[in-house]
Amino acid sequence: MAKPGYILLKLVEVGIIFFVILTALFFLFRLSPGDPISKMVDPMLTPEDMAHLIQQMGLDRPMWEQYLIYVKNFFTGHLGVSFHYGEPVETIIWDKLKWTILLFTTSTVLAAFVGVFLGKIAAWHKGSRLDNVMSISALVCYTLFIPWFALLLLWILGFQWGLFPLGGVLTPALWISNAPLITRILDVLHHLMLPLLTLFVINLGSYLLLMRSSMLSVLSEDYILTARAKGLSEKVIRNKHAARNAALPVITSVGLSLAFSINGGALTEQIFTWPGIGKELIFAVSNNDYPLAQACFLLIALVVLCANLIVDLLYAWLDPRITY
Amino acid sequence: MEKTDTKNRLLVELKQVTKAYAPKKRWFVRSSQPVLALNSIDLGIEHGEVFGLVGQSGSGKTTTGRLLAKLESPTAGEIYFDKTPISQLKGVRLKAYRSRVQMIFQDPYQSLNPHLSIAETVLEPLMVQGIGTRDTRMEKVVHTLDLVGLSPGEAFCHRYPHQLSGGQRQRVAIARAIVLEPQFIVADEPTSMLDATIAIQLFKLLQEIKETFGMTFLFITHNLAAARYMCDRIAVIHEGHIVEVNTAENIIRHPEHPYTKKLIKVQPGFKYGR
Amino acid sequence: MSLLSVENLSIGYQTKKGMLKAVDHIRFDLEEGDSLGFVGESGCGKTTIGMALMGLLPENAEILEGRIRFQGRDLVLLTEPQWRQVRGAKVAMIFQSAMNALNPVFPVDEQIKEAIVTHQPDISDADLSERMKQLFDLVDIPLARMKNYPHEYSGGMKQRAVIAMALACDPALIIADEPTTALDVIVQDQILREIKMVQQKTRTGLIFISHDIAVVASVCERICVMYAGQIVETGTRKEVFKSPRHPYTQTLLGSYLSLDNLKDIKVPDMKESPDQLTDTNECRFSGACPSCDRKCAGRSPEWIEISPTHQAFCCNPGLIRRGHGKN
Amino acid sequence: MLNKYFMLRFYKGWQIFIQNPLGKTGVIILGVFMVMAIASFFVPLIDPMYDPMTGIDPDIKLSTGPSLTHWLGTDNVGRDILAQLLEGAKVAFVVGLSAAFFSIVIGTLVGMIAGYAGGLLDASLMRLADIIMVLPSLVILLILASLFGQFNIWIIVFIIAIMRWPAVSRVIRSQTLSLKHRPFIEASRVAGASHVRIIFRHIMPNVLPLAFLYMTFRVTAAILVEAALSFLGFGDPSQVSWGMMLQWVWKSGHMFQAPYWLIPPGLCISLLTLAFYMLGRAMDEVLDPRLRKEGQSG
Repeated sequence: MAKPGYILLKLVEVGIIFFVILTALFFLFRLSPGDPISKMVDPMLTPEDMAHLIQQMGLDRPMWEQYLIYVKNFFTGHLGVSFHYGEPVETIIWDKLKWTILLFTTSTVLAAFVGVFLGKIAAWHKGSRLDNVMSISALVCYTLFIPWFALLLLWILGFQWGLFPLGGVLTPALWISNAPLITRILDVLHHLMLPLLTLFVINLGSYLLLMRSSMLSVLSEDYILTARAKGLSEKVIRNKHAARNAALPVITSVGLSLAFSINGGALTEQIFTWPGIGKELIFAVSNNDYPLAQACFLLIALVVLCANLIVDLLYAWLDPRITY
Repeated sequence: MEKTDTKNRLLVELKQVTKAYAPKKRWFVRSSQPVLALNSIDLGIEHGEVFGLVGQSGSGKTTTGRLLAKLESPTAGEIYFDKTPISQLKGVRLKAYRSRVQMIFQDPYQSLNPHLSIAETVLEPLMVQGIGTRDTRMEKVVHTLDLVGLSPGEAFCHRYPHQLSGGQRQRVAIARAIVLEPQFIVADEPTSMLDATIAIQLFKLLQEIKETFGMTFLFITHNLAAARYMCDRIAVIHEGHIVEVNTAENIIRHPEHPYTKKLIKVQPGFKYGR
Repeated sequence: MSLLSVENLSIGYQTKKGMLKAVDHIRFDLEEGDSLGFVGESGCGKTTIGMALMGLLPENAEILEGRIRFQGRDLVLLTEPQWRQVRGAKVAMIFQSAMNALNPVFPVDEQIKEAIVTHQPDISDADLSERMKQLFDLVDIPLARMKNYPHEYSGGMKQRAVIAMALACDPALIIADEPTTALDVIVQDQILREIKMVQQKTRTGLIFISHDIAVVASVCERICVMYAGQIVETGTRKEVFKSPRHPYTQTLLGSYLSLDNLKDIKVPDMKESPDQLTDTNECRFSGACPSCDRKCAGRSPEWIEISPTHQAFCCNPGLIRRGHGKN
Repeated sequence: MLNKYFMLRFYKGWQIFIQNPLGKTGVIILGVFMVMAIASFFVPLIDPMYDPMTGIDPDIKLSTGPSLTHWLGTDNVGRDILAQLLEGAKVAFVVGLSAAFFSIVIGTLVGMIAGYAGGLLDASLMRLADIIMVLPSLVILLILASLFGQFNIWIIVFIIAIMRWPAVSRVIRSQTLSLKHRPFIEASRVAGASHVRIIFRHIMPNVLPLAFLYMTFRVTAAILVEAALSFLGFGDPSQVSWGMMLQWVWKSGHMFQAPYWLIPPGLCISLLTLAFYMLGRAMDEVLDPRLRKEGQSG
């Protein structure tokens, strides 16, 4: 379905929002106490390297020139050099991004599918025991304190029962030993299980509750009555006529709740030492590695915006009423 | 008594009034052409008459009423009230205009604030216009409620809208509109959401009010029969154009415009055959 | 034997204040190919009757007593799977709010096909598309618009599509519940003609529900006037409109503004709407009745026959037989 | 503003609410935490040893399990866990309620003004809301903490409030939009009422129930964010909170050894947020007319 005008409009929107965030971040760095050079340039460097960096970032220029150089540097991919790693931050974060995306997409997609399915069932049997059990469990999942839940999983499933590794993303020995690809993939999956389970449970609750209430409001629509009047079976009404309409607002909320899941994602990565962007950000912030923190933040903002864009496009594709 | 020509007896006059609605903007960009609700209409309403404006949904009839109540402003053209142009009214003069022109809305279930008691609802125009003292205002409210058939007025004062039927709510809305004793009332489909037996009683009430206060009415409706029952003159509006203006009897008996003819033909009635 | 025969039907709603009798001991018959109109004001129970005939009463409603005999079986006794065989196939409904009666995310033709395929699972593709063509021709929607989504239709076209959906399986009975209320008079006129034409062409039984007496008069041969859950007068179109006998029918006709009866307008003095919570045999209209005298109080109304086709439900046989009320 | 109809609705709503099992459970759990928060003021008075921050049991230098003097045990420097838990309840209430209150006030005002004014003001405010809404609040707090150093609890509360008003203002705005063209508002305009009068006399009473509903959800969010921040070590260092207790247990490496220390703080956070959320859900059912619709014939 071609809706080029709509897609273009959304792209422009995302571009503008990102630019605002980029600008806000620049001024935050300049407004905070301490001079920008000590924030962006590692004091441990040799004087020549320092001079080079200062020159590259324009830190000795007036504010507005610094801003222009900052924007230019961002688009050419020069985000500074990490204090801790002593490497350009862009190379560090690209490496981390894939792990975050792996964890995020799997948990979100899984939770969305299961949540939508269960929410549909719960709404259909509104007021029954099944509905009560599911809704209350979903509420509990939704309000669980993520680090605590993660620590409990780690303690019980990882430490006590020894089912899963206590952290990291792969077993070093396996990777040095040149094992076959399938073993390596299984190894990553093994490490993935606990963080995935954490994020899945947390997200599941919100999707289930959303789908349930969306489904309830769709079930009171007139076209459901029409479907009944046609003599359609309850299953067809539920799965075809109600669920499809009810899932639309849930898709929108996936985008809106992304900020929420990012919070959870960072905490989960931190506890399971999953080498993603979230953990890197917390590390950078704890160690005053400003260039790294800034880059992580911008990348997270970009990921959130892109995910929102994808969600919007998905919505436009599924809802025939949206035309531009 | 000096002889007055028609022009001087006009209370309300619309001159080439156009109203265009801009489509929604996103990021300050318009995506399509504006919609013309009213396309350069001319209309005159005389002192003391009930003027009917008949049209289908989307014809611009409600827009006309809203322009007169100054809920919206015309895109082009000018509206004269008592020979004064109203588009530039501001501050004190706008407030004075508001005390002279009131409106009755369509939906009795949405035209009263559920959080205000009946007395508070009818009191509000007096309060914002700063008329009377606390006691005289209350007296006026009770009196007005009696007048619209909610008697005894004291008994209704402390009730809330959810305790009233649709017909009673619409009576409260009428009381709110007449409590300032305005010169001109815009009644926008005041009975279209009510049952026929209730509607006819409200029509009677409006006629009584008109006779008591000598107000001028703009009666907006989709129902030609109701317009004929209520009005002295009728204008038929179609897609933003006034297609025909005439006395009520002449519009029905000798329609000239094809649209009016069609409207009369499809009006449901008891034609027993096919 | 008649197509539909409703005997002694009572339906109640469970509310916080108690059982509200929305339909109270209703009886009527409908012959094959005949049309029957129900007219009454809001809250009189006319929509509830329509829903009961479709087996689609809301959860808090309950059929208290009575029978609905349709094609020889009692619909009241049907189980849900049995109902699904009837709904859409033998009894179909045209709903009040056509604007929302179509599912926004499916094309119109798909939604109509669905109705056919559900009841004739082994229909061939060729037969199906042939049937679709017939239906769209019948309701005057251009075939090119078949695959459009509902939001691309105008209000009138949506209502036509809903009519086509109701006709899809060639039902023996169609229930139309205020099918034109949301439409402009010009479109309303077209849709009413449409319904009447289709009904006569297909010889389908029609039950037409409306608050607008004139609309009912333009479609139906026979009329039932309802008040507070009861039928108060029934007769042919001519009988009810030319010589209404029940005081309520007279009030209703007297307050109806149409272009041809301005002189006959009588402004009623109606008071509170009746209390449908208490179970009583007394006349429900007595509180608002212009002809009610003291003799009525405490008496139960009964059916009074004016002609074999024309009856009224009142306590005052003299009044009914005499005709025009007090005057 | 708090007129008779409001009180009537409140009373009726409360009756439906308290019959709702979710609402009842929520109120009971909240009651327990309330008692805990109040108790926190008295515990240090019994013995300075029970001060949550500085009260170190001289006999214990290690983390020990529950005993008669320390019902839930002590942490690795000998501080009483129960006392810390009670103190945490107080902090959670203060943080949750005040952050929620501020964000509701901002969100309601912005929503009403944007919805009522429309035009450019509406567009700019809502775009701003959109931008803030997509930003993860914890990540923002982390970045700010790294730039400005450790925050005290009130600055954290303030930042959470600033991060969390957009969702509220969106809801209030759409409610205001639907109210704005209701005849009763327009009738008030036709009578000559000022914008301020219309906003506060006609719109506000109609959006307040919704604002209260959102307040319960905001409380939940605020408590979770503050706890997460403390857990990561960026909380107010002068204030014991549940999140900080979890940080201590984790950082000191006791998480696999001292379940009596690991379980209570997290359980408290989860239960308190659950209680507020239950309250919100129950209120939602009270406010949602769809769920109360009674069958009506037509």
